[in-house]
Amino acid sequence: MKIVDRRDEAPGVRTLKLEFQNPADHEHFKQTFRTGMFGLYGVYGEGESTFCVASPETRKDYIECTFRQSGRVTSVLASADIGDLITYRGPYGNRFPIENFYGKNLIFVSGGIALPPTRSVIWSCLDQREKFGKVTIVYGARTVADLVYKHELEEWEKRDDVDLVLTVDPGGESPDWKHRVGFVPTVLEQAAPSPDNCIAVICGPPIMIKFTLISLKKLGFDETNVYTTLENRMKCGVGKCGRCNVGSVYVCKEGPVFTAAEVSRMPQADL
Amino acid sequence: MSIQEQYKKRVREILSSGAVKMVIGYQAGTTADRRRPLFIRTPEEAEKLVLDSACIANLSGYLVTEGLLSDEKSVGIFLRPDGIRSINILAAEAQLNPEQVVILGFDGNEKEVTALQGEKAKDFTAIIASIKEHAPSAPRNPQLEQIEKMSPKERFEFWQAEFSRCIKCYACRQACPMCYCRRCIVDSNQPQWVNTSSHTLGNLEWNVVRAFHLSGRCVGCGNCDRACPVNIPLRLINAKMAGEVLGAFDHFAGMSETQEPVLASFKKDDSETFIL
Amino acid sequence: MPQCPMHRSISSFILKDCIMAKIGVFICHCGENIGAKVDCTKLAATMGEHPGVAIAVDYKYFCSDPGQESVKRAIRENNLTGVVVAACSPRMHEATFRKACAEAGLNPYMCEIANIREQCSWVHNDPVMATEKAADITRSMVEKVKRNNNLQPIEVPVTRRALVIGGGIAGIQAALDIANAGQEVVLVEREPTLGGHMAQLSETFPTLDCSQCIMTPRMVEAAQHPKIRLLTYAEVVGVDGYIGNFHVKVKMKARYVDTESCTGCGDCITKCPNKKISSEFDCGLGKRPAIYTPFAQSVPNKPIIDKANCTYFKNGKCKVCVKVCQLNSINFEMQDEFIDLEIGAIVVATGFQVQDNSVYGEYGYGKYKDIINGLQFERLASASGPTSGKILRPSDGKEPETIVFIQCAGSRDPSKGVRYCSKICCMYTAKHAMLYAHKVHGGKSNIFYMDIRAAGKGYDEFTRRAIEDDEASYLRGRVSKVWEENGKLMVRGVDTLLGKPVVIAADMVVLATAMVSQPDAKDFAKTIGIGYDEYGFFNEAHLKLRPVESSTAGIFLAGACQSPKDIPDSVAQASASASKILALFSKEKLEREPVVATNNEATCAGCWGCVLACPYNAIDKKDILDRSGKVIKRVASVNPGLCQGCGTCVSFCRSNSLDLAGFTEKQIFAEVMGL
Amino acid sequence: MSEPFEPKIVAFVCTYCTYAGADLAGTSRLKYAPNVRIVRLPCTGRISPMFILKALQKGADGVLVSGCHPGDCHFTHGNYHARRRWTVFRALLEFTGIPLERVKFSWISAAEGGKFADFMNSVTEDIRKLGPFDQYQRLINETEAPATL
Amino acid sequence: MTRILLSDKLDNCVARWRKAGLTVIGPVKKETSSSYAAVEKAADFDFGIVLPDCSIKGLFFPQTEPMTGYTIKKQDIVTNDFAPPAEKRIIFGARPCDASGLAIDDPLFGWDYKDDFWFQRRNETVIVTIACTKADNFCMCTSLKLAPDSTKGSDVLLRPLQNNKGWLVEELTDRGREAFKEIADLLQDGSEQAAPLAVVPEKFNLDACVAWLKNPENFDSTFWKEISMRCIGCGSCTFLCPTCHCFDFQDEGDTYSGIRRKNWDSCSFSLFTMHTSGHNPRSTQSARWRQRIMHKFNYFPGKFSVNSCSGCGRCTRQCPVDMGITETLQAISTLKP
Repeated sequence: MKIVDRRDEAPGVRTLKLEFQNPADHEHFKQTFRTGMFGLYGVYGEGESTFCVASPETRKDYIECTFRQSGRVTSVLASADIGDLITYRGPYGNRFPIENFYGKNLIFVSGGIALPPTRSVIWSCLDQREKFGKVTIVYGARTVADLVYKHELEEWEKRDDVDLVLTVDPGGESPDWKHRVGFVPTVLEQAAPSPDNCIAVICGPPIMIKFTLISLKKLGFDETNVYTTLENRMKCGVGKCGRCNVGSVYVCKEGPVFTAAEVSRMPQADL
Repeated sequence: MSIQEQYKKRVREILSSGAVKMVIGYQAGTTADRRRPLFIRTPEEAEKLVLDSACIANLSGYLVTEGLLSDEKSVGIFLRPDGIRSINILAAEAQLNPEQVVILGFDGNEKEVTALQGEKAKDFTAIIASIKEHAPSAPRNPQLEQIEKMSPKERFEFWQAEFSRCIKCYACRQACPMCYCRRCIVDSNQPQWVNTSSHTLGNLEWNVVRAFHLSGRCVGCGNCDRACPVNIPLRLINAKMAGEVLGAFDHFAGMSETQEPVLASFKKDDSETFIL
Repeated sequence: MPQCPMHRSISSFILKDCIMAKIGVFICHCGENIGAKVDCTKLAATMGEHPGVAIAVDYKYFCSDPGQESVKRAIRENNLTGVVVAACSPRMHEATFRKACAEAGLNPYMCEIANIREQCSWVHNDPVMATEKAADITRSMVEKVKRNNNLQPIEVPVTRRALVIGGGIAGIQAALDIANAGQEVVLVEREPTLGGHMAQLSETFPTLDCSQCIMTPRMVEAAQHPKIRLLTYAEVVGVDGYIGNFHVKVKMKARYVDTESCTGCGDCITKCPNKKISSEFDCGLGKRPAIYTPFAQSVPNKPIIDKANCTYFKNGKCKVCVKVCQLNSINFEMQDEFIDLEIGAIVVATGFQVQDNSVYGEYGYGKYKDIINGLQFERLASASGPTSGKILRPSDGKEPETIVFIQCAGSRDPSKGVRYCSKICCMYTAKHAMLYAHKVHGGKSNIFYMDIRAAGKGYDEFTRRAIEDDEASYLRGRVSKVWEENGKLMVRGVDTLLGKPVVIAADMVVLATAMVSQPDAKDFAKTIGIGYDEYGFFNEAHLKLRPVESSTAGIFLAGACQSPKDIPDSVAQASASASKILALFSKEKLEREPVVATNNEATCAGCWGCVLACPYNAIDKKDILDRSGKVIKRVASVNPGLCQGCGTCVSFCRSNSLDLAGFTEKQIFAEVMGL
Repeated sequence: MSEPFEPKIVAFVCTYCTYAGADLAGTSRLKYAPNVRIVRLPCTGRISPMFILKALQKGADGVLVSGCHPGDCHFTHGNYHARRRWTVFRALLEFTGIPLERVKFSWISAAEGGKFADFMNSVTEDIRKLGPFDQYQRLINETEAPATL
Repeated sequence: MTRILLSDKLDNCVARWRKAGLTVIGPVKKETSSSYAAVEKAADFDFGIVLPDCSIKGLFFPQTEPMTGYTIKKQDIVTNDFAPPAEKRIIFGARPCDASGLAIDDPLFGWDYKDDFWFQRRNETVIVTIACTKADNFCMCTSLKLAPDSTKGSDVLLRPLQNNKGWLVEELTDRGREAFKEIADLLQDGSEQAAPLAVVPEKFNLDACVAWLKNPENFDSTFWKEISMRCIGCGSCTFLCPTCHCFDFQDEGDTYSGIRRKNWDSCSFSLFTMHTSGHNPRSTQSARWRQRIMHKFNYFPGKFSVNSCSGCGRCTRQCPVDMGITETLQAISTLKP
């Protein structure tokens, strides 16, 4: 795929916008991609890395992916420039069943670098805004600098039809920070969204997910109405290589999207 | 009283007195000639202890298991002299505090074992010194001598044949008390110095690099050799390197807790006959 | 693609970081220097095909202004991410091109030089092979530069205090220049007095003014300067640290005389019973007592006890000096002391020695008293010398009627002496002949020479004066033997201009001895960490462009410790060193090359082998604490201020946690894989 | 093979001595065999045994390592450390059957342009005589061929 | 009436098969190690080996396998995919447990995306197993409800004759029958008795163990820590296992060309599941050992209806610290469900 745009989101975090070179591949993507799915992005000679497709299913002309530069592949991807080509296979995995969300209120809870998968769902919904009820987004990061998609956060903040709650961990605020300070689960509890007719989509580091699930339970959410996505380490993407296993679940095949009910049936320690 | 009973008694004593929080020893294994590591935490558990000539594994690697010694309590451990040397090296390389290690020393041959007097690693200095003393004249592995006699080409073929079996399971590394790195060089992939694939080139690179990293550090306990599921005679390489380091630098690994690593130190008059 | 195969490439899109890079390759013809052997046009075409190369061009001279401009333009126009200049050695123009890159907005460390001149076109005959090799070299550098990182210079604080080692004319000059600019100086001299060799000289060429008359005021000025701390009879025994932050250990040798209380009255010197000691200052031509000052104008003018020759130290009896000293300044219990100094920059001005002429057995030096070397002649001719300036034969005190001067006694002689020219002998021999002519009327000087090298302001005129006005007789040729016959020294040589052997009966023979490095120069160089050549002269960072800097940052050279020099050259170099140091001291912080080691604390196993291996003690042990302050693990941590970037730690590191910026594992891996 | 065998040799040198020595050979216009490719490093202390293995993997028929004479190291004692490392690594190579004639070590100072040129010639000549490093090439080929069994 | 293959005909069989273009593979002993390796003549076989060091798995799923290669020239990238090998093979003298292991892994490689490397090799390889008449202390096929004469995964089963002069031939699949057609004339009819099978005592009650494992409460049992305390996290058990199948992708190469390879990996390695963030779901060795046991006897059967263990016992036999599935399951048997 060809890199057509790139953007720095936060220190070490970059977004690439990719366009298909091969029409057949693009056609396949258009037909199969639904929000929540992931892909394997690679560079020959270095390897492949798994990230979700951060762009929504309502915009299928391109793929956006956001990643933190950490390993061998991501550091090469981070150095890629507009016009460069990278490999891609996918989309793999299951999806957020957003047609089941029609007519419902939505609350998105996300932390740090885990906003990209949530963002795919958010835009998928916002692009057909009329089909949904109230939309609330709770997003937090360690520090102000670590917040990703800052330009979109601004956009959401300005929209009347979206409630955006931003927070940073205590100590991570900057002098001009005018949003909340506190951990995401705490802030979520303060925002106290009503569980009635509401779907929650949460995504974040394992520890955040764990406490957010507790908070949502406290708020009265039913486990079947809470969706999350597990970002396990994956290599093959087709249910063979064994590393994404949680219990008998192959996250790459049967996930990465699960309801909290499904997650609670998994061996918690392996998450 | 047999040595096993003596030591059982001592294990009970040091556990009940609180001198140690745990003793690492041996117990009976799946078959008659096998011993498996045993972790004794109560005086009662000492009953399971077995100490005989089949106890050959060097258990010192368990001491550097993350967190075991972090509470500053002592741990008792059954060690042969090679194991005690491992403790010295681990201490010299700042991986553990030798004061926390209570050594239940023993030595012996294929038939019987005898007790070694001492408690802390430094109590065994004289024993280790005498082993060093005898090292140059000690009987050498006949296979090692045979390999040394080969032409380089034959040696190359020999090792290729051996290494070709390597399946890159890294059991040698895991079994080795000296391989304590948090991230092994093969797991470092920027750049990938060592090919992780188990083609013969990758196998050669891995085994050469491991042998290099063990040069001057290997005490010859044979853990790697025994761990290798495809029976590559890894001990030969390491024994050869130990001999080289002893010959070239008079360095015998694990002499003391303060011994400088051979490759991090130098003498201005080190031999350099090979340098043109 | 639903069956998107995990082990299949996917239609058309594949790439690797190498292609992602945009490297510019600039191939310099260096006139004919490269162009004649390496087919630069072909090389540019080859490199243009290389993955990741955005532009590859060749040009006559890239180091020229238009050349550099074209590089800058190419960087801007092509958005280059890295630059490889295939040209001369990086030791020549790396800095030039890095600067050019910086000016074009590219991080200077994204520029690498492929050396296709010194290591390719100049050394290979076959153009095909040379071109092939040039391609390999360039390709390998392209691969490296793809993995280069943007580096920022490191700032380190500067201790604004200079150390000058050596109190001869070079050292004094450097010290005064620095001190006069208002910076602190510590001047260390290992002899009991300042002065060095220049204080021993009689008159100086080409003006024939008295050496001591110009020297001693400088000595006094240095000693009394408020910004100069003078440490005589002291030696630098250890230098640690790095530019801006040296830690220097100086040994203050015991003088056995308390210089604080001593007034330099000299009573002890006159009363000392042991007066038969050969004077070093007079090159053995005079005598001195066991407690002495080297010469009358010594600075400091305080005596010192020569322990080896002092009767008290030898026999435990005497103490005459103690008795006569009314100030109780004599202290036989005195011990060597060590002092530590914090220093920002160092001038090494340790001077030279004259060669031991006894290697010339055929000349009879040491066998015949009247064969002396040039320095001894200086003492004879000096008004403060053993003969009060009269030229007298050491053997019998008579005025010599004929003197033979032998030039190049040691210099330019690979067999017994040194290969190089000592530079000053032609001049001082001419001077000696003139002084002799002025002092001994009718004295006849014969000078055997090889070439007269008198390049310098007023120098050739000076030698001509010796020949024309003072009738020195110059014979072009070598002396083969000197022997004694009837109280005369018979000198046999050859006059190559006449083409016949000559024998001259002389009263005195003066050898123009070679200048050589101090006998302990190599050890000293190792102590302070600078390079030296095969003769023991200290190496400059660059013979032409950085002639006053040593290879170690922050250590500068002045005077004859670097190579044979006359006084003007020594003084010039000393002033140059001083100005370099003043430039260094003009900033509070110093920018250093960011080629330093870094440690990945996440993967470091904390074995601390690197701590032992580091030659600069630049690696510390560091505890990683959790939030409650408990030690989670202990790792190594590199102090970038101390690190000099040798990389010894990197190749030691078993877990591959250490790396060296500028020469990272990734870069070298790529470089090797690119070959 | 009709063409004479031209060995491929990789040299790892320190920048302060041997690299400068090579420059001196250049400025002195000494001619030597063009088979050697130099990798410049700050110090011999930086030269890790991995470099040598990788050079062999890249098909080098010979490897040279060279730096400052003992005592002359710009970094005071990087070369002493390197010397130990080489002693050990050489023994290891020898024991695994990699012919030592293919891996050479030398001290060449910045002043020894002549020695550098001579060394390049002699090593090239030696390795040319030894012929290509077939044994190793076999291993390299194996990494490129698909496993069949 | 049964058909018999006599040992002295084996050399001829090998020659026939080889002539027919088959690579003949069998248990071979070389000095200190034994393996399944190619043979040229009957004498190369060593049927005395209880079990070769490594399982048969590597012949179908090699330790390292190139998948795709690439070559880069300027901006053009040429890739070439490695085809699954078309080589026809016959493995003569496989152990029933090893053959079972292949059958166990078939559904894994076949679900969702069908791994053609695996199946190409499976389809092109005839597996002739020899029922075990010898077993050692580590063998435990019976505990896994298999037997020394299991036919699972085999194309032909041979039973050693009592007189040790040959084998009774039991053709199981078309593939097997096809291969034995080549040597049909070398077989003979006979009424010899098969030698008694090896006695492999049942070491644990599999059903009880599985029940215990399936109880979610036991997931966090301290049992796991106790049992795996001496585990040093080497991968040998997983690498030797006939059914372990985890793998990794590894790119090898340089600027100009390279290969993407599939290499064995192991759930015993701490880096196996490490996230880029540094979070490791299975951060302790006990968690990794639990995963291995759970995967074999709970998760895998949950998905593919078969235990991922064929009872070869290699995990214990070669374990440097004498651990293994046997010990763990034996210990579990003694626990309350």
